[in-house]
Amino acid sequence: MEFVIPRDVNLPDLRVNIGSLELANPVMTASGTFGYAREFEGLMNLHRLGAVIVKGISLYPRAGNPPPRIVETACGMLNAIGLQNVGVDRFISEKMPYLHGLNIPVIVNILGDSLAEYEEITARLAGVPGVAGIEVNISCPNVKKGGVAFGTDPAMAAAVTSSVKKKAEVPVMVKLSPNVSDITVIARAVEEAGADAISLINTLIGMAIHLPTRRPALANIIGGLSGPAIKPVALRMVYQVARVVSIPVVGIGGIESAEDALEFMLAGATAVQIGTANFVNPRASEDVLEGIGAYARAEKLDSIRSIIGGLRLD
Amino acid sequence: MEFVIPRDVNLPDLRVNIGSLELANPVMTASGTFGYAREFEGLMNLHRLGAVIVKGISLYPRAGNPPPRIVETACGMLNAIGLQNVGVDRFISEKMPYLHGLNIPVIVNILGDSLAEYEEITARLAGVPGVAGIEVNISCPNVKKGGVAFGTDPAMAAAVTSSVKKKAEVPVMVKLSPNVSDITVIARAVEEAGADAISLINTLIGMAIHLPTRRPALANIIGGLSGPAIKPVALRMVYQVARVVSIPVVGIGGIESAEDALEFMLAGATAVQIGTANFVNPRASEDVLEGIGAYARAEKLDSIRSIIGGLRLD
Amino acid sequence: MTQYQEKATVARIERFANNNFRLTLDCPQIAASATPGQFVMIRTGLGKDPLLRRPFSIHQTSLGGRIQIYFKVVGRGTEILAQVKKDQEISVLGPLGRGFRLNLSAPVIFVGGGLGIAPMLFLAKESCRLKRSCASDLVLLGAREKNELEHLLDDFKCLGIRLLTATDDGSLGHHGLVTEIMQSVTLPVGSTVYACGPEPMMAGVNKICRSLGIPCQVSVESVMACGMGACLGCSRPAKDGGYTHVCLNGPVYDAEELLWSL
Amino acid sequence: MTQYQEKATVARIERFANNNFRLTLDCPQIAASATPGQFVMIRTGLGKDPLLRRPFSIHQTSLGGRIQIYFKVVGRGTEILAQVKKDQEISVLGPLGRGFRLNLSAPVIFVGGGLGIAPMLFLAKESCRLKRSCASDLVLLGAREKNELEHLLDDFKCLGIRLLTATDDGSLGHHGLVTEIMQSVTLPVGSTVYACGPEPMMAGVNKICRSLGIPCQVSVESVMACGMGACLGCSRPAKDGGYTHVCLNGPVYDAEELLWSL
Ligand SMILES: Cc1cc2nc3c(=O)[nH]c(=O)nc-3n(C[C@H](O)[C@H](O)[C@H](O)COP(=O)(O)OP(=O)(O)OC[C@H]3O[C@@H](n4cnc5c(N)ncnc54)[C@H](O)[C@@H]3O)c2cc1C
Ligand SMILES: Cc1cc2nc3c(=O)[nH]c(=O)nc-3n(C[C@H](O)[C@H](O)[C@H](O)COP(=O)(O)OP(=O)(O)OC[C@H]3O[C@@H](n4cnc5c(N)ncnc54)[C@H](O)[C@@H]3O)c2cc1C
Ligand SMILES: Cc1cc2nc3c(=O)[nH]c(=O)nc-3n(C[C@H](O)[C@H](O)[C@H](O)COP(=O)(O)O)c2cc1C
Ligand SMILES: Cc1cc2nc3c(=O)[nH]c(=O)nc-3n(C[C@H](O)[C@H](O)[C@H](O)COP(=O)(O)O)c2cc1C
Ligand code: FES
Ligand code: FES
Repeated sequence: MEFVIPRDVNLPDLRVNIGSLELANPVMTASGTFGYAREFEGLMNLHRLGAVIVKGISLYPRAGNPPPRIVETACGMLNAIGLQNVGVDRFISEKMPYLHGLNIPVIVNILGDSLAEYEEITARLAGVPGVAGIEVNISCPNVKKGGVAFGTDPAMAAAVTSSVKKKAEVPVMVKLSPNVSDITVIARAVEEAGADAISLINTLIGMAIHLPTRRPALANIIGGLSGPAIKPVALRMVYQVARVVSIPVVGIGGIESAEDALEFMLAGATAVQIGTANFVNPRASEDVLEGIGAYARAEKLDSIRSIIGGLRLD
Repeated sequence: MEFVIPRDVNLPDLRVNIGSLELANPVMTASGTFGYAREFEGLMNLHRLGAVIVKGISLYPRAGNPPPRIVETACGMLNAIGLQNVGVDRFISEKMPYLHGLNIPVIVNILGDSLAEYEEITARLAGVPGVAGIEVNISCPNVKKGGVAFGTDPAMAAAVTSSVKKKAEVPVMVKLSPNVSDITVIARAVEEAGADAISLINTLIGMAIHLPTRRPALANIIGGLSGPAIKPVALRMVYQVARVVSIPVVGIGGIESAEDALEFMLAGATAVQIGTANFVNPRASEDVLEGIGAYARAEKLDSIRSIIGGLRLD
Repeated sequence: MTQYQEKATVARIERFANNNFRLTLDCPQIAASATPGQFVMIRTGLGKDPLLRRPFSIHQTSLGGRIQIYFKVVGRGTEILAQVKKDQEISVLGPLGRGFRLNLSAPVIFVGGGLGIAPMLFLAKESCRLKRSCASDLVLLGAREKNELEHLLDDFKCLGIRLLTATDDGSLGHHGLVTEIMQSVTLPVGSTVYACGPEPMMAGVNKICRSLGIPCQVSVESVMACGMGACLGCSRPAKDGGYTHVCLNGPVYDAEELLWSL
Repeated sequence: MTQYQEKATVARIERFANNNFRLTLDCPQIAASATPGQFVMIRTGLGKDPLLRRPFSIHQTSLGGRIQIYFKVVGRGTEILAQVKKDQEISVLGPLGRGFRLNLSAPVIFVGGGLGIAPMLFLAKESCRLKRSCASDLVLLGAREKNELEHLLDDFKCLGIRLLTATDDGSLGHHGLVTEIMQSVTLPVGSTVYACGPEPMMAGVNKICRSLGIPCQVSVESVMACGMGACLGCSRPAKDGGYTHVCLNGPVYDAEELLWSL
């Protein structure tokens, strides 16, 4: 799929490739933290994004969890949204037209509770104008397997990947769960199953308690931890995974600034996703993008690609 | 083993039991964050501690890692001390006499790179005056098993536990690593292997990069994340483990205040350990202890034990 | 409905009783486009902790490009906010949410309880400015005690609307709840009620309105991360069985759309 | 060696050139027990981020129970610290570490570079107070430029010790490094050298002292979490092949105990 990528010669070359998908720059928005992009149109220039990743889509609409769904923690937040979304059909009819009009790569984050569901969603997204890639959220419970998350078992993770690849007409990026003993095992499994790229990390499972009421702060009791607090864990996992796979790795976790993003790229990330930071600063992704450009200029880099995995270990 | 536990009738009853070991209160200091206690003698009243847990001890002295060993992160810190310690023999001869003199339970945190080493350390600690308990750090790499951490495999975790139990004359508390897919599996394994208590969490594995130099912030590249940032993960794991084991659970992770400690107790912890907070406020453990007492008084609790696992879920 | 992220300068800080504060902020774009019932998300500090913005109703706007927020210190964020210095810059995002739908032909009753009085001033001012006459309108304000109300009264009085107050301790006006006043006075036929305050108060107001068969709009709260529809964190159960998102569909609702426990 | 955690009141804030600041803090217990070369750990904020205390050498103490620190803004913590207000309370832990071992019989040379000048003032004052005569003593101060030095000179001058300065840009004193002055002057026989500054400077000073066969004490830095021997984070390779802990065994060492790259 082709995009008109502005290549201003005065600007540093920020282009990166995620499989066959070329991005104008390495900055994407993380699923579930950027709505369907339209929410941000008045607050930043959406057309500058390397790619936009939308809220996770399931086969059928999901109502999500009862409130409270979010609670703030030290340098982070817990969320238990419950994967609320409009379902793939309404997504295609109601949300894609606007997204397509942005003329930037749209990567659709998908989720399911069975292999069949992942496969069916992918099939329905095939050929939809504007869909440039699919990000597979494997942190969801596998109903058939007693609710164990697909992402915590190499075999299940591989199975989801192949199911999606079978039907996908665009690059497939598999998004890993950090709640595992050895992230490299899962990463290798999805690479062998045909993933075109790997993104990580999804949220760490956490919990908060409201002492005055002696109740869980979230109605769902447990939730996903995100924000600056998890950045060290995310950076470590990106570093570990980038060393064992040969497909592009996309870094996610607590990225607020260009410095954060550049650290992930040094650790081996080809691109990054901005999540929770969008809530604090709606133009965080644009700020990160500008900061990366300024860095490339200051360091006189021919291309931002030259720092990917450039961590100095000597 | 008997301790003279002051039981002032005007004070609320804060006593808790860790296996056969009775503590005057639920507040302990976390291994590696309180030196050998003496460092704090001028800054707080050591005699009030529920128990003191000393820096991890190995069979032979360890020099530890080259600097930098620590770096601050968002609401937390990474450390790669490299388990530097004086070795069990010098610990017994040089450190225990002072610790014994404090007349509070001393729990010795031990580590090894083989089952034999864990067993031998335990044997040497047997009968040493003042040693009231042993905390087994299973987050260390198993050299024989290619360096996989004992704590990430149920069988290895159980094996370490039984080796230690074989030689231990005091209650054995096994300290779990949070870097696993399912903490309850490990918890059940060590309980079946005879652990008298479980403490969690140890640090999350993380990494930081110093952008100006493009180098890892730690000489060891990766390190252990601690502090308020990890509290939500710790609280979640304590909650999960307390529901599946019948032995006492000791909560650790980002505890800075009495409120934090009480939240861990509501989640199911019988006691807590104060770690990184000791660096920020050397009398943090005493402050937490006083705060718990004040809460018990304000809430008119007959005993602090009544709130253990008292999280309201209705 | 355009929104702005502005670096607002703190123009004035007023400290009232019981840890209540009123801040006057210079943020021309937000001030110019705000309507009554809308809110702003404010970054209380610049560090990473506390991380999230905090939502506050717009208490007043001025033609001079200023807005006011009226808040109580209840936790970390509001504690930091209470310590801002004059001329300090803070990041304000807004205006956000759906405000009150003004009924310019009917007699209106404004009911504000505690911090819920915050949006009522902006609403009453706009209503008076746009309506042909406010003669048959009524403002009902409730609080715990006198000193939580008195410093706000002048702003309402100068609108020339009939004003009644209630305090829990009887230190000012009716000794009891605003809902009790609401029942004691005879509301003009065909009136519309706007309310904001503690949940029980709004539930009570709604109950009265239902019994009188008159429309009632309420402004409700919810925990929020983004305030702009991006996180789906601010869900609240709706009458229809699904969830509504307070930052997008609210914070102002027809009371009938929501579930009330009373 | 007792240590204290004191709530210190900020008595005075001085802002110098190039983001250098000097704070005067009221902390009687620490002031009374501190010796030259020791340091304090300061909590820059009360929140959870930045989490750890920051180490600073004690620049001066007063009989009035005050201490001074002299620091440069280089990151988050020092940036916050530079914004403290007069009379604000901050938590100070100290005095920490092993200071300089004073040689009261020998002629002494004090060498301070950049922020390394901080501990030198306290040391020079104590040395002058205790020695029979400072006639043959010498103070050598180096910095990038004039305005980084001038405001500190009076404090040293009033001690009546011979003072020589060097600046990288030649705007004050010798155009170059302090180590160059050190080589140009003939040091009295049997003198002792105390130095604090950038690693290359201390390495250079040590090299000169080795060649002259005179003793040299240096104050070094390291990242620190606790500052009191509890975390083992502040390790630095020692001559003997092992590690030394700067907060306990240091920050002042006989230069010979350490490894130098020059
Ligand atoms: C649309 C909107 C408009 C608002 N307008 C105003 C206004 O005009 N004036 C005003 O004063 N406030 C207003 N609020 C409320 C205000 O946003 C909060 O008071 C503020 O966010 C508190 O932040 P904090 O950091 O100080 O407190 P926090 O530390 O965030 O805690 C806030 C309070 O909530 C309680 N709490 C936290 N978590 C839970 C839980 N899980 N269960 C039960 N209680 C919990 C805490 O005990 C504490 O008392 C508004 C809220 C919304 C959504
Ligand atoms: C015993 C002792 C005494 C001291 N006395 C003084 C004094 O009197 N005056 C004074 O100004 N300072 C003194 N310092 C240094 C001072 O403690 C630091 O400047 C301060 O802690 C910086 O904190 P910060 O949060 O502002 O900067 P941080 O954000 O912590 O970063 C500090 C600086 O170190 C750099 N840095 C961070 N991590 C790394 C890394 N991994 N590799 C390379 N560089 C890194 C950063 O780029 C930054 O420039 C002393 C230090 C010690 C140990
Ligand atoms: C409110 C919220 C909703 C999220 N929803 C999704 C989702 O639907 N699908 C998904 O793969 N990740 C989801 N995430 C995870 C983020 O995409 C991201 O992986 C994570 O938040 C870590 O990045 P951050 O620290 O920058 O936020 C969500 C995160 C948050 C905070
Ligand atoms: C500097 C440092 C050293 C530590 N050393 C040990 C150790 O030797 N053995 C051990 O079991 N845990 C060790 N820990 C982990 C702590 O005991 C504790 O489990 C962890 O820090 C989480 O608690 P906290 O967030 O309160 O610090 C260390 C932690 C820190 C910060
Ligand atoms: S607060 Fe984020 S969607 Fe409403
Ligand atoms: S800083 Fe903690 S031991 Fe030196």
